[in-house]
Amino acid sequence: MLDTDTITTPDGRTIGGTVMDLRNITLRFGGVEAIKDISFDIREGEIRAIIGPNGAGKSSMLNVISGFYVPQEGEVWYRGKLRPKMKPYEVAQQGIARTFQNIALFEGMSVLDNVMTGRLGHMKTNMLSQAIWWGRAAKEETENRAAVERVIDFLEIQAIRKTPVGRLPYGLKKRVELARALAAEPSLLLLDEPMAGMNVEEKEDMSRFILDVNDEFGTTIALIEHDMGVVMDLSDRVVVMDYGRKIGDGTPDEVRNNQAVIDAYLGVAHD
Amino acid sequence: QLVFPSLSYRTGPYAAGGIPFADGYADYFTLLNERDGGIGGVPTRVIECETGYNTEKGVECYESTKGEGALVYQPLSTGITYQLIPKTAADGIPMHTMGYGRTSAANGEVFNNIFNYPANYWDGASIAINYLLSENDGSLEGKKIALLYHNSAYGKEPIRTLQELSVKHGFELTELPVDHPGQEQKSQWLQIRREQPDYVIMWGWGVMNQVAIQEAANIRYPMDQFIGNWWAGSENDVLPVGDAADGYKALAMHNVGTDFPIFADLEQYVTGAGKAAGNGDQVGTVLYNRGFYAAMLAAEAVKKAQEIHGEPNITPAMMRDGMEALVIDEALMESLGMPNFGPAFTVSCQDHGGSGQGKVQQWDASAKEWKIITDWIESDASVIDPLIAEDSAAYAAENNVDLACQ
Amino acid sequence: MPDTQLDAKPDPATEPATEDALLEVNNIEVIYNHVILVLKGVSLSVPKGGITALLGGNGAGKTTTLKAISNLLRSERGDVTKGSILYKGDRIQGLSPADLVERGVIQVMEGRHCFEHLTIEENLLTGAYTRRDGGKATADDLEMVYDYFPRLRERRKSQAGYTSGGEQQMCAIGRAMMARPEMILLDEPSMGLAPQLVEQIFGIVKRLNEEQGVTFLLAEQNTNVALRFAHYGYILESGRIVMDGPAADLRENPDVKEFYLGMSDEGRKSFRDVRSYRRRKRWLS
Amino acid sequence: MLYREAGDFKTSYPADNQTFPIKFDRWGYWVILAFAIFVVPFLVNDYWASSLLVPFLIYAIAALGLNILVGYCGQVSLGTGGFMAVGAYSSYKFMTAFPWMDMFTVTLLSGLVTAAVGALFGLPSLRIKGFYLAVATLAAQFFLVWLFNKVPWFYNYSASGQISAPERSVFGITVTGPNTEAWAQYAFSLVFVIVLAWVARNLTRGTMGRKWMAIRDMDIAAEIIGVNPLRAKLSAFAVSSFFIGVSGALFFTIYLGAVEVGEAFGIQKSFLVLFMVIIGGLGSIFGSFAGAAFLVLLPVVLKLVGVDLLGWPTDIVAHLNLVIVGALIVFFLIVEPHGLAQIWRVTKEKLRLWPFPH
Amino acid sequence: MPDQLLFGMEVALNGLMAGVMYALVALGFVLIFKASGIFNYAQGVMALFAAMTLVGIQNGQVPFSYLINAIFGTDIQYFGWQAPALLAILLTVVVMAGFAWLVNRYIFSHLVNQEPIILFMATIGLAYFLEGVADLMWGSEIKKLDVGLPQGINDWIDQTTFEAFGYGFFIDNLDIVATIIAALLVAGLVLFSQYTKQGRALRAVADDHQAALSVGISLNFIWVLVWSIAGFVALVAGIMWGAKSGVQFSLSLIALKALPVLMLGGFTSIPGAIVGGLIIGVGEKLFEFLIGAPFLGGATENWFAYVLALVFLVFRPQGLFGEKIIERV
Ligand SMILES: Nc1ncnc2c1ncn2[C@@H]1O[C@H](COP(=O)(O)OP(=O)(O)OP(=O)(O)O)[C@@H](O)[C@H]1O
Ligand SMILES: Nc1ncnc2c1ncn2[C@@H]1O[C@H](COP(=O)(O)OP(=O)(O)OP(=O)(O)O)[C@@H](O)[C@H]1O
Ligand SMILES: [Mg+2]
Ligand SMILES: [Mg+2]
Repeated sequence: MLDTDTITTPDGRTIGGTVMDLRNITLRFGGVEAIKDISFDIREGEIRAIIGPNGAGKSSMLNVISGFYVPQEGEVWYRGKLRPKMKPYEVAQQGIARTFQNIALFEGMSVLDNVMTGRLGHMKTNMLSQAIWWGRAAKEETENRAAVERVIDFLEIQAIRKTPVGRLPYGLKKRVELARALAAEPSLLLLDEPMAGMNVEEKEDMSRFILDVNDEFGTTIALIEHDMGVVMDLSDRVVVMDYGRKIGDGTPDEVRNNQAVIDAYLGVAHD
Repeated sequence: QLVFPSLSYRTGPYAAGGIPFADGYADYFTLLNERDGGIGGVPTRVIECETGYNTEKGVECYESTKGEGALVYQPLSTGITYQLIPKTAADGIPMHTMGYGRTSAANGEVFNNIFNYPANYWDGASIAINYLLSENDGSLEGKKIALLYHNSAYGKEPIRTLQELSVKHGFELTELPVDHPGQEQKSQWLQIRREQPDYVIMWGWGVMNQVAIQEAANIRYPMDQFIGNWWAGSENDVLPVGDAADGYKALAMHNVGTDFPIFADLEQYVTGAGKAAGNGDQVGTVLYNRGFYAAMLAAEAVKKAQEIHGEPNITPAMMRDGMEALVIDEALMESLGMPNFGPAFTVSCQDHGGSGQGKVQQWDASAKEWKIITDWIESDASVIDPLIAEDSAAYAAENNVDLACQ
Repeated sequence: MPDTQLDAKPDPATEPATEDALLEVNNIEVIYNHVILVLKGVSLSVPKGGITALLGGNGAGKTTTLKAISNLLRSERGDVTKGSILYKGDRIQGLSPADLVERGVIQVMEGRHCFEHLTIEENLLTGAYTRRDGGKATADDLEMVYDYFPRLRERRKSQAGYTSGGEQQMCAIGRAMMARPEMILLDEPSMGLAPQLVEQIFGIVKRLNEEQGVTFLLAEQNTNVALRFAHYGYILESGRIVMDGPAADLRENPDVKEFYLGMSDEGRKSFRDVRSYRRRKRWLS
Repeated sequence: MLYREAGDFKTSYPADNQTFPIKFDRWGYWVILAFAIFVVPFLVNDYWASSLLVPFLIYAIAALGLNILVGYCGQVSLGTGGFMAVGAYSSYKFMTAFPWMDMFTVTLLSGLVTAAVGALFGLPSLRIKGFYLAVATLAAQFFLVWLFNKVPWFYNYSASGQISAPERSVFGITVTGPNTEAWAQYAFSLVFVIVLAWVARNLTRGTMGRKWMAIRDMDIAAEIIGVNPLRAKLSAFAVSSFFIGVSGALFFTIYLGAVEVGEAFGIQKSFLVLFMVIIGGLGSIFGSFAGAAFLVLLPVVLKLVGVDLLGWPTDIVAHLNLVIVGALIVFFLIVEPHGLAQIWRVTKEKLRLWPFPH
Repeated sequence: MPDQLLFGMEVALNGLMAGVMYALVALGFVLIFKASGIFNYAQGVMALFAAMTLVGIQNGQVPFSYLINAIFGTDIQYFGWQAPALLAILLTVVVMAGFAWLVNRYIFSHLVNQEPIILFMATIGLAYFLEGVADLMWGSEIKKLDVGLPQGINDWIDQTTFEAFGYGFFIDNLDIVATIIAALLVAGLVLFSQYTKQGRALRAVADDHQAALSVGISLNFIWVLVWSIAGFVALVAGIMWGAKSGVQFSLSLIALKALPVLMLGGFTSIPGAIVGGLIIGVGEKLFEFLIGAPFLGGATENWFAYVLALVFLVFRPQGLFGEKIIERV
């Protein structure tokens, strides 16, 4: 059964019912068991963090959600339905967008084109119409361009619009990746270490963007991050993984004081 | 000036065959210039253009040389020939495809300005069979003959003829295609070894030839039962195989060696004078002599044209007339210092194919030379002529050709 | 300005070599693809046996500086067009990266760059490529690396391409340690590592520095940690050094505090409370 | 100071999206186009048409097609020769089976047939990648050539397996066969080039092109963000093969008039077109033209200089030709690995900055 | 029909032998690919060049004589000595090493860290260049290559099998020699690449040029080394094939026979080249014997080799022994 009730977080935000429910997921690569029987859920409109030491299986979990890895055991429930076996692009078409830990931008294309690829799900004209670039195709291009420009403005990357992404420094690439994911107007956004390689100032900006997306569009966000400050400040609920197991799940405060989490991951209690 | 473009190939996969031919073709005209001051007092000029046996370059060469007053084209490639047949027809320039090209071009009514004398592929196939008939007391009944051919337009040419002949003479024909370039022929030769055909006829070109001869030697196939056509019978094909190639036979459309008076002139005026084309080391080889012979036929046609039109500076159209009126006989060849160099034949408006005669030569590995072992052998016109008529009629219909010679 | 020509003995008059500076970068300019000017006159000096931090935002040019030093720039179609780089008083611009490693300078590249198809252990062993002190020493060092990073020992037979981001980062650092260098150029070592591990890695840096006298130049976004462990810091913005000083001083600088450490006068702010996107840095005005 | 975008403001997204954002380029483009359409046809003679312009145009179409596949979609293919053969043989079959059909229809239909064949041979690309795929496409190359050589139906049972294009016309102007005027050959090819280049440009700047490029740059990521790899790859194979099929058809009907499959559409052709694409610049329309021009014109120019001007023996010139072309390829790559198109872009970028170096 | 079976066996055996010949060429590709990720289109031309150089040295031919003669109007062609085969082979190896050095110095050291397709392109340029140079240097006529390798049917096998089955199998002596040499080469190369420091470095370089540089691997050294070895392998292939068909242009086309082998065995695997060669050899010969020649009119080997490899690839996209293609995000 899916939980459709709304709950209220300690800091007073209301979050909705379950959007995605992962049940008893186990994922193996040959002998390596990357995820061992993990269950957790993601609720409408929340910011859900996944943390854990390196190699814990966080990214693998995200890959399971986005359909790139197919777990050997377990079920993925999305919006009240058991998700059948799906190709990643079909998952994307259901409104799930993501960014990647090792930046996966299309290096040969400009920033603008990269962000435009985020809109592919919204562009439907057929090839013939595109070939002659008349009527529908041109119109659709302009409309979607406008949507993309809004995202670009939002993320403040106007200046690099036409730059090939290959030339960008690491941090900007991360931002472009976020822009690409946002352009898809997803209902569930998965972020894999969006702030790695940024300094505090840039992390602040990034946090701002994430919070705004969440606030303004009500986008549900699942996020992996190693900066505890960011995680604790932003997220509504946190899952902690270690060696493929779930060792904690709850509000930031609960997690922070969980001894198992402190031992496995935090080292010292974070305030 | 009398311009003779030479679409040669001194590079690429068939360079080994292209070089001696081009050398011979050029040297003959050089000889005429040096010794006689040209033909009928007009000096000749050979424009060489490298095709690399590639049709596109062939077209480029054709287009770039035709404006220079080219009298006759000799492309030395079946592919380029097919390319140029319609073009030369449109431009009214004759083309001579000596022992290659489109066989049915022998029908001068349809192919008014294409000439393939003295003999064509189908003649070649028939000559080979006639030779074998003579070896077997006139009957090939029940014999097995394998055709090993270059899997291209060129290699496929003799198939129809041989099929007809196999019906006529009751031998069994096996067709063994070899893909370009033909360096790997294990399968074909294992099959030959299993089936032990009485004879193997080869329609090869380039590296395919020496690999075939090598493989034949490897399986100890009797060399004297292995006969190549005239493009599979040069020194290039047998020398790399060494002694094992001894006894290999091939067709010949002209004589071999340097044992002709004209070669003394050549030595005096050309090679000795350092005016030879290329390296100058090809004189007397089979393909050199072929180029030389082709040049001689062209020069004789020029003389004929000059004679007909009374004009030493001839045009391509006059050249065509000269070729159509060409008469080569023993006396003429004798006077040129090339006695018995090629067959005697006459060309007419209807018949551009020459006498269709050929000889058989055999490789002597110890002396490293080819020996002619037969006299001129006739081809079987009763089989070939209908084939030519049929094929040329089809071409005429497809391309709306108006018949000439009416 | 001196050109990029290789000449081993620099003119002492124009290029004074500080007594204890192991590495000196004098006013270099870097251009990518002949058109994109990235570094606009960067000078820094790294004292022997010190840990020097290079700080700065995204695209400031930290990576470029490190690559200019290790000469990996050439393979990115970048060029040092002005200035000079001295290592132990010798110009090193013309040397190949391999020569530099032989001389004791090794770089840990940003973004891990493990050899995907090699196993973790083979990756580590390639680090010892230039060493000539025998298999025993290499084996010992391998053990040392495994002791520092037990996680790697577990995954030693896995192809590096299939390990997690953090594991790859450990592998890259371990690989550089295997070369037993005198100087390590560390590019964002903390990126993608769990907090505990970040501490650990810096602990290792410190230990290597103190116990074995390895000199470090590290480019780091995690200013907080970097300034805790470094002795000296440079702050780079848009291809220029805008500030430098002993780490302790930098930590106290109000700008650094605000922009790099995320502290305001009232202590650490919550990421939730940051409201304005654009603030001005005082050194830019 | 001529070459500036300053003062050339874009006020709408379509304007910002146009092919030549800089006025000077736009003008240059129109001038060249006008020259090609209104001037060249009156100047060409047989030599210019059959040795330079027509092959250049036809190879440009093939290069455009292959560039879509290799440069935009990242699927390296060595089957170009085979696909050109499909175009050529289909056009031959259409021409002989339906003598009334006009050449535009024939050529387009040949393109469509090739597109279907190309998509079929594109199927393995779903599993096979990179150079493995490149080598795998050679299966198509060899198989198709073998097929056209072997099955007599394709060459209407002619004795030698050669096919020759009968005379056909468009609007009463003969465009195939020996009696074609040089300008007609040229103009007919030019029409296809212009239209197809325009189509290629449209396809590559829009949704389709972005899907292809996404697959090229990182296929897994592309799939995860919602690109259906099957459709993207097959559409690239189909579109690319359409272009290549058209060029194959023109190659046979307009340019050579008679071909033999192994010789005209052998593996060498596959390589040649691939070279054009890479030398010109992967993922660039201009590059396709530049590459085709480079490999068609350079050998001719070298030959003219060597043989006609300097009077060297043809074979030495031919060998030197190889040496020079090879050295130039390497030289360009070292100067700029991303092809002539990139050299052109960088030059423009410099020009934009000129006279200030940075 | 037992006859048919025997024939089939003979065909299969010869297929194995042919496969070894293909593998000899494929090995050169593998080496370079393994060490730099470069798909070396020029490998075939290198075989041609090596063989031409060998013959040229053996016959005491003056390099570039034709060019020299054409320019200076001289008439030189031969030095007038004949070098013994072994010495000529040694000298050729030296030439190939020099060639490797030049290639690295003037081409690949400028192309570090470029995409594979660009490196591939550079090898195409190199192939053109080398082909032209080879022809200018030694002339394009056919040359006979003779280093004293035995050729022709092996009588012992013929006899033995005849006594056993009543049908003597044909095995070419040259193929037997090739097999032995190939086995030695492969063993040596496998040892080299798996168990030496250089071997490991080689694989590292192929993965990531820049990272390899950063750990101090000298790309120059590795590449010169590998190209030299590849040059040596090319020479071996050139000798074997040259003995079969004479030395001329078409020798460079043997590369085409090596490609399916390469893809089947995996671009990065030395043993893969051999196994792939054997499978391709047997596969294409048997197909031609059983289906091609009787039903399809023959000459199917060229495409069948590729189709066979393709089928394998659909199941294993990295070839039988190739390194797994890492697909991760
Ligand atoms: N190969 C390249 N070609 C062109 N420009 C480049 C290239 N590499 C880097 N740049 C440019 O150089 C500038 C500095 O980049 P660099 O990678 O040095 O920054 P960084 O300080 O390391 O940033 P980060 O913290 O994000 O890694 C950036 O603006 C970037 O766009
Ligand atoms: N495709 C794969 N094949 C084999 N092993 C894999 C694969 N993907 C992940 N693993 C292994 O599974 C474990 C979990 O990896 P994952 O990338 O999910 O870690 P992570 O939690 O994201 O770590 P990090 O914080 O370092 O990124 C690791 O040990 C990794 O080596
Ligand atoms: Mg991860
Ligand atoms: Mg950086």
